[in-house]
Amino acid sequence: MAEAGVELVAVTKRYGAVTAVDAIDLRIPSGSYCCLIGPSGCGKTSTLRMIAGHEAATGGDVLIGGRNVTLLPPAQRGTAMMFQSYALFPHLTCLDNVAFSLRMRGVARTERRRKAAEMLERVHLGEMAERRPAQLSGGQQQRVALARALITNPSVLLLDEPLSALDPFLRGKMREELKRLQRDLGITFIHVTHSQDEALALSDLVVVMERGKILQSDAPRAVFEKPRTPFVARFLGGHNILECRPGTGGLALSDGCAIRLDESFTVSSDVVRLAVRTDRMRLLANDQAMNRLAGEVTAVEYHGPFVRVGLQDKAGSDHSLLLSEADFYARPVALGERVFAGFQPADVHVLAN
Amino acid sequence: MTIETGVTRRGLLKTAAAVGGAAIGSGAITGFPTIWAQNIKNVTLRQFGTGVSDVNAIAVKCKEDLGFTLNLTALDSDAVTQRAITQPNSYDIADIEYWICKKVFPRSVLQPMDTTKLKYFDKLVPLFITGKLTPESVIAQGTAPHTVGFVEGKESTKFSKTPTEWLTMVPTIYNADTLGIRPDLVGRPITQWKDLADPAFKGKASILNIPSIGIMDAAMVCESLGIIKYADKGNMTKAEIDTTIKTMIDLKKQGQFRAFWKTFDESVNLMVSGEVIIQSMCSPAIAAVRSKGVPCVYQPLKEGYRSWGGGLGLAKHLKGIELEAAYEYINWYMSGWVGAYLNRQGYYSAVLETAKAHMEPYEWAFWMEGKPAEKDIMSPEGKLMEKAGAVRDGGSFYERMGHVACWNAVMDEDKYMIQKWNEFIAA
Amino acid sequence: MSLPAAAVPSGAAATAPARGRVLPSAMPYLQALPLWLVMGVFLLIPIATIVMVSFWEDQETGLAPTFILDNYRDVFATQVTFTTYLSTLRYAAIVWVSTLAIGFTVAYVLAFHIRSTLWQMVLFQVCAVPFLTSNVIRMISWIPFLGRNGLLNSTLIGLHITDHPLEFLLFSPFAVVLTFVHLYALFMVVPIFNTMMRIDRSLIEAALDAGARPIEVLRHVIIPLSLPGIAIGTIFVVTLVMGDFVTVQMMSGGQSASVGLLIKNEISLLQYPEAAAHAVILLLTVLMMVWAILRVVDIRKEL
Amino acid sequence: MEKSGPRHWLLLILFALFVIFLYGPTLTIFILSFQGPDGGLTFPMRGVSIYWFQNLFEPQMVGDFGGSLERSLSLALIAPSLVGVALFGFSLSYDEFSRTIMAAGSDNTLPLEVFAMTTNVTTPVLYALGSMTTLFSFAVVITVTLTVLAMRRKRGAKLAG
Repeated sequence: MAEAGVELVAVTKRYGAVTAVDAIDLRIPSGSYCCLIGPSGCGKTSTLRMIAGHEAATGGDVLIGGRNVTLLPPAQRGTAMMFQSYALFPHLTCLDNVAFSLRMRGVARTERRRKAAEMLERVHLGEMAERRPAQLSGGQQQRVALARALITNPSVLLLDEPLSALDPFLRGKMREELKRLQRDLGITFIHVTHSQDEALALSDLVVVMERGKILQSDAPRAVFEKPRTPFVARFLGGHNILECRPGTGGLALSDGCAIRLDESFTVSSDVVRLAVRTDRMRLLANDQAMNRLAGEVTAVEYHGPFVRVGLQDKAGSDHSLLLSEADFYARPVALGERVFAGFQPADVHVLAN
Repeated sequence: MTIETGVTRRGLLKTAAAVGGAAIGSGAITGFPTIWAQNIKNVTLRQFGTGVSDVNAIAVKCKEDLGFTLNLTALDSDAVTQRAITQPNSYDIADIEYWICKKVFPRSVLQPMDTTKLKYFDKLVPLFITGKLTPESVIAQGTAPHTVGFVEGKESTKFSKTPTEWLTMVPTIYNADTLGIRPDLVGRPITQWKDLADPAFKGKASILNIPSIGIMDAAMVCESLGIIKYADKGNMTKAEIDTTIKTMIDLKKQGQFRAFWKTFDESVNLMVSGEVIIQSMCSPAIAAVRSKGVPCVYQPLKEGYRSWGGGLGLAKHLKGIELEAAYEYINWYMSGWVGAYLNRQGYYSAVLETAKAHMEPYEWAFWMEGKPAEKDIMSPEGKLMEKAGAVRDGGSFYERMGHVACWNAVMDEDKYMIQKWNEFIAA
Repeated sequence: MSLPAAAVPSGAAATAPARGRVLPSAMPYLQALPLWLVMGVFLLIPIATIVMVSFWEDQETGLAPTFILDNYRDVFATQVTFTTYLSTLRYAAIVWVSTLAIGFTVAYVLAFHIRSTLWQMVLFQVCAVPFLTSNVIRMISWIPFLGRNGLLNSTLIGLHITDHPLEFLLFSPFAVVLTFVHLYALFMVVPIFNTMMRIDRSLIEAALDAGARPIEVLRHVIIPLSLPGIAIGTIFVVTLVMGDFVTVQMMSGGQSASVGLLIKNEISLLQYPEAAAHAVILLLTVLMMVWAILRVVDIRKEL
Repeated sequence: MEKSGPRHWLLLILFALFVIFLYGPTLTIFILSFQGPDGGLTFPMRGVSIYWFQNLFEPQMVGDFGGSLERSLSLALIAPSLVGVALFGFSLSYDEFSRTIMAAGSDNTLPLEVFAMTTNVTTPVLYALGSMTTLFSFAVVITVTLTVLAMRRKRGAKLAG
């Protein structure tokens, strides 16, 4: 199996007047697990389909393993795709579904059936070989689809929202399985999802897209800790966004509270947006002059290990605090109470506009 | 017009049965003539038949003259037979051919007609009474109308060999068919039925594909070819049927026929379009071809004509005021206007005298006497049919109807005949 | 055609126990009753009548309700029955192959090669409009087109492609087949188009992804998944052709036989029992063909 | 599926040929229905006029189509079109004429009327009827399509707004 990285150079997709993907550049290292994430309509699926070859790029180049595949049909790209609906052939048995691409490649019947059976064993569906897809559960269908995609030893596996049709329990199990498989096979996985959890849990590389552009591509921890823009911060969640203005001696919130931070920054506009992780904020006993947020409690949610407290500041923006169970019950707050939340300068991250 | 006239005695047929019928008829009417005349306008008579005589103009004129509504349905002869037998309640008056009558009447769907109530019975062409046009005539082969024209009594369905006071159908329309040709395309004189089988017309000949009529055409051809001599073309033996069909199959296999026609319109179109240049045809179809500016001749042949006739029968279910209306309608039908209408189309009406009264002398001379047209001859719709000076093919009424070789017929072996005919078509 | 009836009771059975009425077991039958009544009155009773009459005896004055096998014996005794069935089956086969090829192609183009649903709709209607014109008119409109002096021959002669009119165009088996195809092609297009529109487009991408060439996509994905539509279209076309007598008679110029024509000729001379016997055999033949089609293809998904 | 390239165009051409095949005879009868009063059912054309279309709507002429158009034609044609379905049923109902002959009661239905025409009408009035039917069907289809389009646009506008 050829290890291959994927590289997109100024790849563009236009449908008539609508630009779905706008000249994106992206380099996915060989053998990595990459998640494309973004709201619906952001261009992530189009990007995936252009890599697969099911969609012709309007402009730019797609390189796989250093080879320009922009004009090649899907089967010659060394990729395999797993479809959101699984796209199993309803008229074929599981075994024949898995053996389909071998058949297209002219592999002899006994040989391809043997290989397909092996692959089915690998996804623990050996005994379902002679069943039709309609006779399988959703999770089983997905594993057949996975087996079918993998049978040609692709160097890149493309997954279009593979877990969206599963229930939460199965989703978790499947997630683990995907990750283990990727590690075992050592090939590149490119996985489209709209779930932040999935992206953070699975990937080596998270690519956040919006309106046909890549906003940020980074390791999951980097993306989460240092979102580049307010959109990324909001989309990934777990961040409170504070709007500040440059004042005398630094930044200040609209209520005048000064903000101190460790990061250096350059002021490029009137408004500076800061991100502070929800789990890095603490409720204060009293007001303090610096690095605090004032607001009214709008929600208290018990989540087991932690409690989420929702705040609304004077300007009407909503924020959240994730407090450990112990912290919260040490000093509980009630709905409607006016409270102050403090944070450390080291936890303040400056966002680009 | 009311029906008191039905009471008039006739000299020709006086049997005991007539008295009862007349009594019922007159008794019903005389009491309430005014109310009667009122009510009869609400009657709707449903008539069905082949297209030739079920023309809308007749319904319109009927409404005008009699006040009641005539609802016409035109079908092909197969469908007519079916409807007559299987849906006797769907019609009041059946306009059918005599050979169909032979199949229909025994099935008790029609009621015999009381001749004493028919105003013009005396004036019917004798062909329908005795089978002879003139006293010297020979009775033609086949289902001659007079053989199925009468039944033995009021309730009988058994045909009478001699005239009685109970008529199965009132004859209305008849004619003699022969070969129609395109004189511009055949290129030689046509004199006999066997000319249809001339290899010179290979792929350009046609015959009728209604089995019981087509077999008669085929018989005319076979006899003319000298292959066979029939005892009665209208009632062949199995062997005769075999020979006839075999001859036809041979002709078909040699590619003699372009097509077989089944409806009036098909025969006209085959001729007009030049697909066929010689085929068995009826006189008005030939007129229709000519009216489109295409030369076409009704060709009298040595062996004579194949003739057909049709009439009106009363549905069994008719009674009371509707029955009276039906009689009134039939009397009106024979009173001349319709006869003239049919004559002008090239058919013959069964009551010549009244039709003559409704035609111009020059028309009568042209259509019935075979004389050159003094003026342009117009169709009932006012379309030019023949220019002044033209002479009708086949000559006068007597020349045509006097040379009938056979009538359209139903044979005793008709089951076998159909089987063989199907063989012919499938060959 | 009895499939919808079978579908109803089973559907009703699924809902009835949940209701838990007094007579839960009778409910499905009760619900299906109107359908059975309709089927009984308009289908079973007429057919039963035909079967019954086929054993009756034909007499001058009408039908005699007896039980004789003569009518069937007559049917099988003659060579013409076999030649006619052969000829009708040949028409059915040729027309089936032609309408299938045309119908499949047309449906395929509509379903997979027309970009917008609007255009799909418009073009589908364009195909459907001629079918709103009377079959008889559409049939006879071929005659001036194909005739000796018809539009086609004039054009061919005008273009010097031929110097004498082509006679085989009209009143020939060719004309019969052509007219059948013209009359019934839509009966193939519609069901196939229907099934094709239901094919998940990602299946085709999956096949391409697996390295299938377009022809292989057709063979391994589109054709197998269109089979129910093909089967329904086949049933339509085959039954229509098998039962026809008007088209064969008009377009062959009466020179070709069909089973329907055979029956019609018998009816025209009021030989009802013989006609009934023929009809029963034709019905059985067609039913067997339909049964064979249903054995091969499961069309329940479509109904 | 690829929607360009030679195969795509070949298929579109095949489709176009099918449409021509469908409309060829209709075109023939359309032309023939414009013959003069002497016209027949076949070529060559005899004169050019709209005589047969007028004829179609005049009562009292050959075969009363004025009446039957009002009764059966309008019902049979317009009702299903309004409902919008019944393509099969309607098309088949024409074919039913053979069965109608066997089974119909005393009222004349359109199939019977048409059949009667083929039996004894040798004039292009039959073609005029066919042409009218086709044109009428077209009008209905166009109207329906435009309506659907308008509705779609409206809904689109609503969504956008």
